Amino acid sequence: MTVLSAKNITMQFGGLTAVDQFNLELSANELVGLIGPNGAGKTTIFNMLTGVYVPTMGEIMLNDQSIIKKTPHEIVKLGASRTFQNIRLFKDLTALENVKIAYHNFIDYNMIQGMFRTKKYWDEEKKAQEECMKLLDIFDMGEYADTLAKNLPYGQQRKLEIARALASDPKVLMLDEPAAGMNPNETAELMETIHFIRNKFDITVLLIEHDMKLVMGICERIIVVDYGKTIAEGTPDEIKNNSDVIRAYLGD
Amino acid sequence: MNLFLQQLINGLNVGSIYALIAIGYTMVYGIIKLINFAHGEIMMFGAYFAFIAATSFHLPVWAVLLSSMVIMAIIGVAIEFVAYRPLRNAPRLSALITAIGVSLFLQNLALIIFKPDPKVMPKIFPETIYKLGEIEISSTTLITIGLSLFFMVLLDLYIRKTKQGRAMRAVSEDKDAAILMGINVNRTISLTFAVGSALGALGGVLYSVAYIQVYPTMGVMPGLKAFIAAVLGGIGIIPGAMLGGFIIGMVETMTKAYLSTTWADAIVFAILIIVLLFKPTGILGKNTREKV
Amino acid sequence: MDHIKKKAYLINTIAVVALYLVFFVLIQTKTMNNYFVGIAIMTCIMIIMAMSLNIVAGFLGEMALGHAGFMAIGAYASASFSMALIDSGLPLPQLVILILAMIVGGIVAGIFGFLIGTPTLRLRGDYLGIVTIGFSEIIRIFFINFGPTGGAAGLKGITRLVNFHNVYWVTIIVAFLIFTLGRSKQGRAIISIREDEIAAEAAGIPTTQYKVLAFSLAAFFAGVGGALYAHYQSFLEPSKFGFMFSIEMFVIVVLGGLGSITGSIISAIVLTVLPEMLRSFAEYRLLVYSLVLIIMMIFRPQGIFGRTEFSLTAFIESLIQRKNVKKSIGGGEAS
Amino acid sequence: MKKRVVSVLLVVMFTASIFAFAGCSTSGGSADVVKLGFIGPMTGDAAIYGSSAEEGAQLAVAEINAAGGIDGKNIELVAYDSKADQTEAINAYNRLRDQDGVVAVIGGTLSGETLAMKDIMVQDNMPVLSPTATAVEVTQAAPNVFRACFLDDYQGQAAANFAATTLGAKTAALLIGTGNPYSEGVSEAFKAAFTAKGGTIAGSESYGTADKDFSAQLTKIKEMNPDVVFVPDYVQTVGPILQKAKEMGITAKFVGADGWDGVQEEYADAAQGNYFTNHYAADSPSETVQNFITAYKKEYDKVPNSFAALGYDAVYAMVEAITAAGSTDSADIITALKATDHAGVTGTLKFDEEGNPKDKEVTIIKIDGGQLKFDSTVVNK
Repeated sequence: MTVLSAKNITMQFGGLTAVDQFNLELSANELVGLIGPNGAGKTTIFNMLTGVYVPTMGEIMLNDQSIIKKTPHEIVKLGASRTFQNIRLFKDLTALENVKIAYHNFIDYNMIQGMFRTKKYWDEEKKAQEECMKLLDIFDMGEYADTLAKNLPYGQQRKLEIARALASDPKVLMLDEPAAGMNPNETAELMETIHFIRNKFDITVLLIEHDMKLVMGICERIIVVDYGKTIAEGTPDEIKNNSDVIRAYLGD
Repeated sequence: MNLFLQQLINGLNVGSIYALIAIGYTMVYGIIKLINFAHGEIMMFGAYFAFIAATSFHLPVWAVLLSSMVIMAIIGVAIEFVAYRPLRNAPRLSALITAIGVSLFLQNLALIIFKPDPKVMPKIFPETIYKLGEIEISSTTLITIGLSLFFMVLLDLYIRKTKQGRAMRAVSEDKDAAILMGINVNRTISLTFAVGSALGALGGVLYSVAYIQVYPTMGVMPGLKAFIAAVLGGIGIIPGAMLGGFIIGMVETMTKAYLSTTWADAIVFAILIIVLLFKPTGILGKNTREKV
Repeated sequence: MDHIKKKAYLINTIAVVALYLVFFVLIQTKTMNNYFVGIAIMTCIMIIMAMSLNIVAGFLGEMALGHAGFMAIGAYASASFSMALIDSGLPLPQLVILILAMIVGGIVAGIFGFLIGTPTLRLRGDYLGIVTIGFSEIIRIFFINFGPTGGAAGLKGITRLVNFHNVYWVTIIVAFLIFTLGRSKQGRAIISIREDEIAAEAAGIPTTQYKVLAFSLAAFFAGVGGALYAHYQSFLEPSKFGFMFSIEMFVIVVLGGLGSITGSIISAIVLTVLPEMLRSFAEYRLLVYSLVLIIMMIFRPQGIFGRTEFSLTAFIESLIQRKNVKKSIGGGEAS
Repeated sequence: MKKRVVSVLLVVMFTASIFAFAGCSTSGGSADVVKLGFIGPMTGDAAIYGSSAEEGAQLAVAEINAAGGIDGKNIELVAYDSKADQTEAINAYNRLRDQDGVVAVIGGTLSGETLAMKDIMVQDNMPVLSPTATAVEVTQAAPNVFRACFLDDYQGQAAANFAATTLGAKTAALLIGTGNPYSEGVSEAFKAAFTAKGGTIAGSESYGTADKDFSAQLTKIKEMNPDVVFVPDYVQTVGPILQKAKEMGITAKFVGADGWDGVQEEYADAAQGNYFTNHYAADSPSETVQNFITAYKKEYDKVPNSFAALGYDAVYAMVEAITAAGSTDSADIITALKATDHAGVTGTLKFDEEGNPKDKEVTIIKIDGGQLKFDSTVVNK
């Protein structure tokens, strides 16, 4: 079953075509890697898929619903969430608050109830507290719940961002270079975590990565883009031996 | 038609002064991202020094202008050093509050030193009225517009052609990169304050000559208008400030002439709001998208 | 509500009531004369204004320099309403009239906050700042030219309904509501926009909606403050609601610490009482005031409290703990 | 730890301020000093009005004290800045009453601040004599509030009568400061009276309180080509207007109101040959006037304006009332004030039932060669 599909999406900035007729189909519970040299247009694709940019052309469907011209938060509600290449946490808030903010849509009380602190407020806040703590515990971050995000170690910040993305209960999780800046040990741990959450939450994962080891190690399918176009697609083994890919990475 | 041309000249006259003052706002903003609320007071003190130079020391015109500009350049640098430099890495709003504090301080200092009574600025420029058909232009108006334009061109050359000018542009573009390039950032910022304050002082002198008065709160309204002009043109962009100054001056005069005098200020603000809604970074501002 | 929270509620309630009783006794025994009561009332109103501005400046993190405009709308709307209500001859108790007037003032200001906020919140930072100045100036010029509310000469004959007792409790209620707002899901959403707007969107927060909400709420409470002001002064002049008044409120908020409600409260008290204490310095007092501003900002740029709140419970606990520490040291010496 | 220090400090500050509140109780007037309060703007845009009136008032106090005070008791004028702000004015008034224990108040200087304080003043039954607040409502329903100046409409009417009758003007243009109740009030009265006399209003232009550029308005007025231009505002606004009008070659006569007083000093050339209504004439042979002008010049090294003259008269009238009352009791002073008959710089001050000056003469002044010349007097009936 297709969860997320993009058909011929194109993004032009002025005269520059950053992404040219890109196609994508993600099935349920898949783990797909999106790779390509610097400036190939990977992040632009992400931005289109998550509503940050509106594609110049093309169609994107999430769970059989078009998400073209939908705002990022609407797309989150429809079931796709993401992380950022350069970590974007709410730095002056605690880890727990970071997660609670993304849990927003599942807390059910209105502003008046919140300001006057009715019973509903206390009940819902208690539920949110428990659920978000559970999520942090999955990432072994329970002990950091009350630490300000900016004071967390780098690896924990990356993990917190993934936890936050999961808090909105997505069908598709998009990770933008989750291993950037990590050492091999941390990367290995991250690989395990990604695998684990894919199975635990039964979701589709799309990830952009530079670290070939990580991509080759966990992805079932890999898409390679260069100059905004797909140049290859296939299993890790197929990609490894694809001459176009080698050329793109190493030059002629 | 003649009436219209006459009003056009009125507008140019006000606009050129706003433009001069707006440059100071925009230069400081460009380089340290601070709205220097005290700029209106710099202008006011500039006018007072010119007043003193002209009445107590009877200096010739060029010396009146020059002394006021030099003194205010020094004071501008001093203000930056004492009040703004310690806050360079503080949250921007704190620096803004400091600027408001400096503005209040200077205003009340002037009130104590010079008393609230408006002083009448002597006519430091020779007074004649030129007739162009039905239109009358006083020499003061011509000199005001001429001097403003002269200094704007001079500033433009300075910024584009000299080493210090290039350093200013570099620092306002990217402070960290400028440091790496071996630019003395502190000195460049001081220089910016000096130039901005000197032009502000000139604006103050011209303003006080045109409206013949010098008083402690004289900087508030033109300061606010010039600030609006700077934002309208795209704050941080020097040609933008000039353009904004002329637009505000013109709009203000034309509104008073043809629409409503009571609503003139409201209309100026309304135009600013409308422009910003369509062009959120001002007329000459570049729309920068935050990188995701 | 768990045990700790109950304790916090209890302590804070006791403190609020105790403070009120202190004032009550001082006023009843005339130890505190009308001069001080007047300052206390004005301080409470400024606290409300600062706290409401904190919703936009502190929680949402936007530079709003036109708060006086919303206060003016609230003041004029509530005054017109209460004057009409009293003229209609309905035998309502004064407190009821005041409450209704506050609600009217708040709602009208809130509606304007919504109308102004919707288009302008696309702008950011300094640009938003100047647009808010623009709107509040337009509002002021409107009232100068608007005949039915007295124009430039001002609106006269508003019944004085505000006294220290009602303004104190209104302030407490508003403080409570804004404090709880900051800790509700709506408040968290607003704060997340301050922290990182793009990340907030990506976390599923409808940022535009919450920005407008924050703006409208701030305007609502500003309107309530304006209503109190109108019914304390009994006379309204458009010139009061100028640019400098907005700046004054903004200064209070930044000085107290952006996002800190207790900071706003302390700062509003200091900055309202300070100029009064300096009154005998005549023309030097604004000089001193501005120097204090500059010096405080240089030495404490994040404001008195930064983003944290002063917690009475934590404070009491820290006092008790210190006592315990002292005891143990003392015990050590004895042995 | 640091945080705790800060919080302890804050709590200390907070409690201290509460104690400060409680601690300062009324100091009251000491036995040998009679305290009068004064309220007016001394900082901000309107600073000049408050400080001028205060200077006049202080001068009167100094003279009275030198002459032996009230029954041997010295007078002290406690002056507070209102910043032209209603809240400040109320605080200042409360402080005068509670902290300083003044027996009467000279003020407020501006109409707005006086109206803001009026309610409380009435409640307290405080004897109040405003030197310069001209708005009609200031004395309405306030048996304890009096004023020394004539009202806006009284003056506007006088100016219109003068323009139409003496100057024989058929058309008039108005230049009004919007946002300035004084300018608006006088203009309204002028308009009505001038039309009633058969004149035509060629048009009216206006400017905001902070405006300094009048070229657009004056360009239009020049086009209207009226016989007189009526500009009721204060010197610092009128001066530049006259100057600009002269530069632009407008030949119409300019007529103004008491706010013009002092225009001959700095703007003699521009004001040459124009007229305004005033409270007194500086070249009046009256000894009171001449003494006042000499003393003021000596004390402050400048020429007094009408604010100063009214402040001066207000103190004298108030002191006379206190002396007549023989006590500092509010009710007694108010009763005595009602019977005031004081020959001051600005003419004879008597009050009508409302507390406004009765049948006060309006003096028409002509500016001639840098001097204020007495032209005529007008009494509106």
